[in-house]
Amino acid sequence: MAVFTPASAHEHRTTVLANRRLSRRYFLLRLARPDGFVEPAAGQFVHVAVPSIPGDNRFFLRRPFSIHDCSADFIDLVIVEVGAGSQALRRIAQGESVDFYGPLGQPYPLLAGKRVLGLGGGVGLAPLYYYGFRAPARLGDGYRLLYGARTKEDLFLDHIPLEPAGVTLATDDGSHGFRGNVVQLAERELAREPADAIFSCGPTVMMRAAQALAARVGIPHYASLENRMGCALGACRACVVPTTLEGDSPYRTVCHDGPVFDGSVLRWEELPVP
Amino acid sequence: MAVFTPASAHEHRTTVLANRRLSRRYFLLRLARPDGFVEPAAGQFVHVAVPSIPGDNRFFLRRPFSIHDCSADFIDLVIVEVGAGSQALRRIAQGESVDFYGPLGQPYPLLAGKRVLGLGGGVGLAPLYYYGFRAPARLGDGYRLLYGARTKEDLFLDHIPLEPAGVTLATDDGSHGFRGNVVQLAERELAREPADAIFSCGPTVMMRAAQALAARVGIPHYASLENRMGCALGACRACVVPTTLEGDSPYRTVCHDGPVFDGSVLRWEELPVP
Amino acid sequence: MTDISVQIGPVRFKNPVFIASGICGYAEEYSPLVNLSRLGGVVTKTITMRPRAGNLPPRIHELPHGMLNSIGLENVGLDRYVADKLPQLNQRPDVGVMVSVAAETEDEFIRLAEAFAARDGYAGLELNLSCPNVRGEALDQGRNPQLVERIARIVKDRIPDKSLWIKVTPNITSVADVARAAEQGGADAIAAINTVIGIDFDLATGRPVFARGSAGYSGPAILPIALQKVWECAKAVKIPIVGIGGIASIEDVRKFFLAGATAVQVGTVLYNDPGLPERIITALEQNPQWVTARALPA
Amino acid sequence: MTDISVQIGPVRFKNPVFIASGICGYAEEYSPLVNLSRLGGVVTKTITMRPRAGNLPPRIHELPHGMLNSIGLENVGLDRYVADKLPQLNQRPDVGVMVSVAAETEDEFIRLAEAFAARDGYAGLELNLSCPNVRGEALDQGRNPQLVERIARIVKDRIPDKSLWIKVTPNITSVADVARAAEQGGADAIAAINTVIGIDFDLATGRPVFARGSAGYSGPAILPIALQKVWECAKAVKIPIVGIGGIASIEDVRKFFLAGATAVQVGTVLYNDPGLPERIITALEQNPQWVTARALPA
Ligand SMILES: Cc1cc2nc3c(=O)[nH]c(=O)nc-3n(C[C@H](O)[C@H](O)[C@H](O)COP(=O)(O)OP(=O)(O)OC[C@H]3O[C@@H](n4cnc5c(N)ncnc54)[C@H](O)[C@@H]3O)c2cc1C
Ligand SMILES: Cc1cc2nc3c(=O)[nH]c(=O)nc-3n(C[C@H](O)[C@H](O)[C@H](O)COP(=O)(O)OP(=O)(O)OC[C@H]3O[C@@H](n4cnc5c(N)ncnc54)[C@H](O)[C@@H]3O)c2cc1C
Ligand SMILES: Cc1cc2nc3c(=O)[nH]c(=O)nc-3n(C[C@H](O)[C@H](O)[C@H](O)COP(=O)(O)O)c2cc1C
Ligand SMILES: Cc1cc2nc3c(=O)[nH]c(=O)nc-3n(C[C@H](O)[C@H](O)[C@H](O)COP(=O)(O)O)c2cc1C
Ligand code: FES
Ligand code: FES
Repeated sequence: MAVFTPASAHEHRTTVLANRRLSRRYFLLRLARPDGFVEPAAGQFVHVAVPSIPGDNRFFLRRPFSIHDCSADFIDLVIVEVGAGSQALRRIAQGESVDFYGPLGQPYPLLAGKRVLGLGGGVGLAPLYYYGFRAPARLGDGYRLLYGARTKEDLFLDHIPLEPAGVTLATDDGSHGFRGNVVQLAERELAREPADAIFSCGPTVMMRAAQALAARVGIPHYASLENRMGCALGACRACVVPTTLEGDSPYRTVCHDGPVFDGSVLRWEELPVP
Repeated sequence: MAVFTPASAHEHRTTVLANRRLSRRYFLLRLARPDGFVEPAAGQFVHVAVPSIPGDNRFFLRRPFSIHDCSADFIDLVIVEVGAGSQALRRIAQGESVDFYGPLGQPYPLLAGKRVLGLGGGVGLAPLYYYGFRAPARLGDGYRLLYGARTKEDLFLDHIPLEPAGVTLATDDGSHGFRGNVVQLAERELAREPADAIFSCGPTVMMRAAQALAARVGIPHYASLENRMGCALGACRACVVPTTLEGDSPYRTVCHDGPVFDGSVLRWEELPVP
Repeated sequence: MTDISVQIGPVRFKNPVFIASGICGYAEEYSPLVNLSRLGGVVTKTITMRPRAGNLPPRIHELPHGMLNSIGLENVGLDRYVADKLPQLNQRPDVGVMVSVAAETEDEFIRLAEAFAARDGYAGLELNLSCPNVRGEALDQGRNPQLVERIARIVKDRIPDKSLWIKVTPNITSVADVARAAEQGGADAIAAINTVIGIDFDLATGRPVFARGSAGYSGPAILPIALQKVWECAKAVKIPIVGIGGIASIEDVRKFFLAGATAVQVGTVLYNDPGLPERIITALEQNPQWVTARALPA
Repeated sequence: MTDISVQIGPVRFKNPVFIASGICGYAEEYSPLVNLSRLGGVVTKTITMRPRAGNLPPRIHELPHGMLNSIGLENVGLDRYVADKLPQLNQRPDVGVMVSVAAETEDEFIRLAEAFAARDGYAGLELNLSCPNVRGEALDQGRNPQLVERIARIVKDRIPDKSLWIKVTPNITSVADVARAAEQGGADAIAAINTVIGIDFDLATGRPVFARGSAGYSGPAILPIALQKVWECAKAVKIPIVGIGGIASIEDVRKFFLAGATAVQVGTVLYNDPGLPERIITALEQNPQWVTARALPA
């Protein structure tokens, strides 16, 4: 796996260019790309400080978010409103400033010339969209992206190129595209046309199923994990996940050894489900 | 001194009718008068919860504020921006809601037919203005009100009736009205025409000087004190001030035994200067 | 309406929500804002043999997520309490009153216990063996398990049909040891916790904000500490635990029950939100399973 | 530029602002965000004789005014530390490194001390006798003054020309007793405080948020507690005190100096505001009188 050099992590203060709703529970936070922000690779993330009243520390820990898109001018994050912090980020007005550092973590490997099947569940679409359609260094035709959500209202589709060229959709309730979850859709796709690797990002249960599928088919699977983070620099050991790897400790950090892991080394049953 | 019945203290949720700047450091917070709000007497106060983000408790203690004016429709508070709480109150927008309880505390005595000289320092004008010009039960011509501030920019004059009928002004730097502090002005006034009692509200040092003057002239002096408060109901014993009174304890509560005290019973040297 | 009453020793309380000692004085003071008869009960300001004037002002100091207090047990003393205050509440049999008491010697505890044994109109006694705001250790027996056991027995022997609660301080190495000692001594419940010792400084004067320096820290900031002490006590004793510390929401109360508490006391938050105790009671009546939920295998 | 260097035992540090143990790993990890050579120094993650895997995730939990952690002393162990990590920093003599160590027995402390005595490239050792996140009391010698004194002497005898700091836990009855014992044993400074023991529950699962239940509470919420422990230690001992706990602003740092601290360590806030330590140093250079201001008559 590519070795991530923390030298790319700098603290930046930037401005919110836009903050708008994408779907029932998702919104897009567009940040001005600050000078010196290193070109991110797909799967890397930024560690964002949630603004609060001066002198207050309502949100003490930063929040990690994958890079959904990045141009010369902006960095896009797609955020789902789950708790108080993401709700506070939803309230930031255009023009207000935000502190963050990054890009951080190990990206998805760039498998040149290989056929990669991407599985994005919910907000997990972000890094896989960036990987396939926006990152400066990306695969060409070899890449197929499947995107699933619970229901139609949860999908966010603007800017997302759709089939035949682009993304294939699935909803659990069949309200849009394939009826079923994205891993079931993946089985159908693989039957249609095989792939050399699976990339996944989404709920732990979904990635676990993706791992089982990849193992059955006998191809590698790279998953982007989530975990609660302190430093996001590999220093505090807060964000570890259990692996089958040798060494002093079976644990590896999501922030520094991940977030993208070779799925075959993870102890899937023991993963924390935040 | 009138015995205050806590029965008048009810918790109210009301709406902000206006929140506007009066002078450099003062602003007016106008609250809709809620149903069941007991007619307040001059010198009584309300205990106001400072709004903060839901789930947060940035301002854990309420803030006591004297009633500056009260009609059938509204309650006016005049607030000076000193710390984080008063600044947060300054930010509340019209239409937002505020929780408070009151009216609380012992008012200024109603000395019918007597000549009273009121000394208001800075924001201390509030209860004395209410006493003299707005309270349903108030003295007539017997009342003279002197109002002092550091400088012109600190005076707030709208709605305040001025001489000859009303208020006489003083500024320490002479930028408006009498040059000097309000107690020096009081000496001149008493020389011109004696009074039967002095009422004061303002900085502790000023009220201490007023006490000395009243003692010299040999007339009673009623002062409205400030102190940090918890319950504002006489329960927690947080807001006590030292007195010369007999009993188990020399301490009396500003919230329940005061805020208006007969100045002759206070141990002025030991008063906390918040 | 669901029954959420709780049994603590010989006494049954109509629900598990109390107001903590020192917060609402002798209770009556808060009657304009709180419907006292709706509560499980009220714990009074701590009473001592002789009246106490308390500490020099200032006595409270606000912090972003709580406050410090240095009241110093100002109270009217035993005689005036039983003469003036207790009768007030006797006229309101619907209000469950736990009288908080502190004393400097075992002999004083005997006299206090006998004074209350001779009277009625209260549900029980809560012994404050842990006030951080008074000089010396005379009033801080809570650090010494043997002493706690003796004091508990002295008092319980004299008020067998009343509920005896021992209030513990968090400012010691092992609350479990003290809880066990109280249980041995015959206490009916452990009340945990009293304030956490803390201090703050005034940068303008360069001195502590309080004349006595250190003070008692309370409010939401101490919730995780209070929950942990209740958790520790629940593992150590079989008698009920009354959870106190940092409650500012119904969720906080549910956490105390999970930690092993049988009842809770609402403290500092009352200054900010006097309506909270009644809202908590309503929520518990609608969700009685919250009261019995435990994280520990009971 | 004003000199705000501080002498702690045999070692002079360029300024009194450090990063606390466990916050920035072995230091190098934070070099992209913090100019390490600008700091008074960095305290490493606690090292133990053998590598430790640490606790089951999740390991941190956010609270409104701080956080809980249950890392469990995950570290690479002595051998790999001296082989891999220490050399990294040896290449940066401008960075003052205090190595935090913990051990289960006095014998282990001897071996640790001798291992470091044989090497250079660090300023001293901070003994973590007080981690709340490991099972049993083996690693919690901080409760026992006699043991603290013996351990301090064992280590100091072997590193006479290095700075020896004893880190104390707030979760005991008397930090003053432990501080005195450490001073007796020859420690050069008291580092106060480690995390406050706390717990939180997940209402969805009805269980504690951490596998081990209790955890370590840190962040702004514990500032008044930390200041009070420093205040207590400052009255008890003559050696310098390094203040730790809840620092989130320059004002907080000034309060530690008033309480009697000679230096401070910045902890959890680094996750929120990694630029703070350098801003504090700049402010202290502009106001050197803040560093020497004391609320106690020195
Ligand atoms: C590498 C990485 C990339 C991520 N990318 C995205 C993304 O692109 N879009 C998105 O919406 N979310 C993403 N997440 C998850 C996101 O960080 C959390 O959903 C968010 O922190 C929740 O914060 P909250 O304040 O709303 O929830 P709260 O419940 O208030 O959070 C409380 C605490 O739990 C932590 N936390 C809660 N849920 C999670 C979680 N699932 N993962 C990590 N920490 C959590 C918070 O950081 C905080 O410390 C990512 C997480 C990681 C680790
Ligand atoms: C009976 C009474 C009537 C008052 N009437 C008015 C009024 O009409 N207009 C007005 O502007 N102010 C009035 N005050 C003072 C007002 O309550 C404080 O100025 C205000 O609480 C300051 O809060 P803050 O959050 O801005 O300051 P902060 O410094 O943030 O307050 C921190 C803590 O100190 C307390 N505090 C600080 N200063 C004072 C003070 N002077 N008196 C009491 N508590 C204080 C606050 O309540 C809070 O608990 C009155 C005080 C009392 C006791
Ligand atoms: C102003 C004040 C006064 C208190 N007085 C007493 C007291 O007299 N006796 C006592 O046992 N506890 C006293 N306490 C402690 C509380 O009863 C309670 O144990 C503590 O505040 C923690 O709960 P909280 O965080 O909900 O306030 C007092 C607390 C405060 C804030
Ligand atoms: C994630 C984390 C890990 C920690 N690890 C250690 C450790 O290994 N050794 C130690 O002595 N203290 C450790 N601590 C305690 C800190 O050094 C510090 O004493 C405590 O957090 C209080 O300071 P703060 O409130 O500024 O964070 C750790 C704290 C945190 C938050
Ligand atoms: S968040 Fe600190 S090591 Fe990953
Ligand atoms: S504020 Fe509680 S007694 Fe006055």
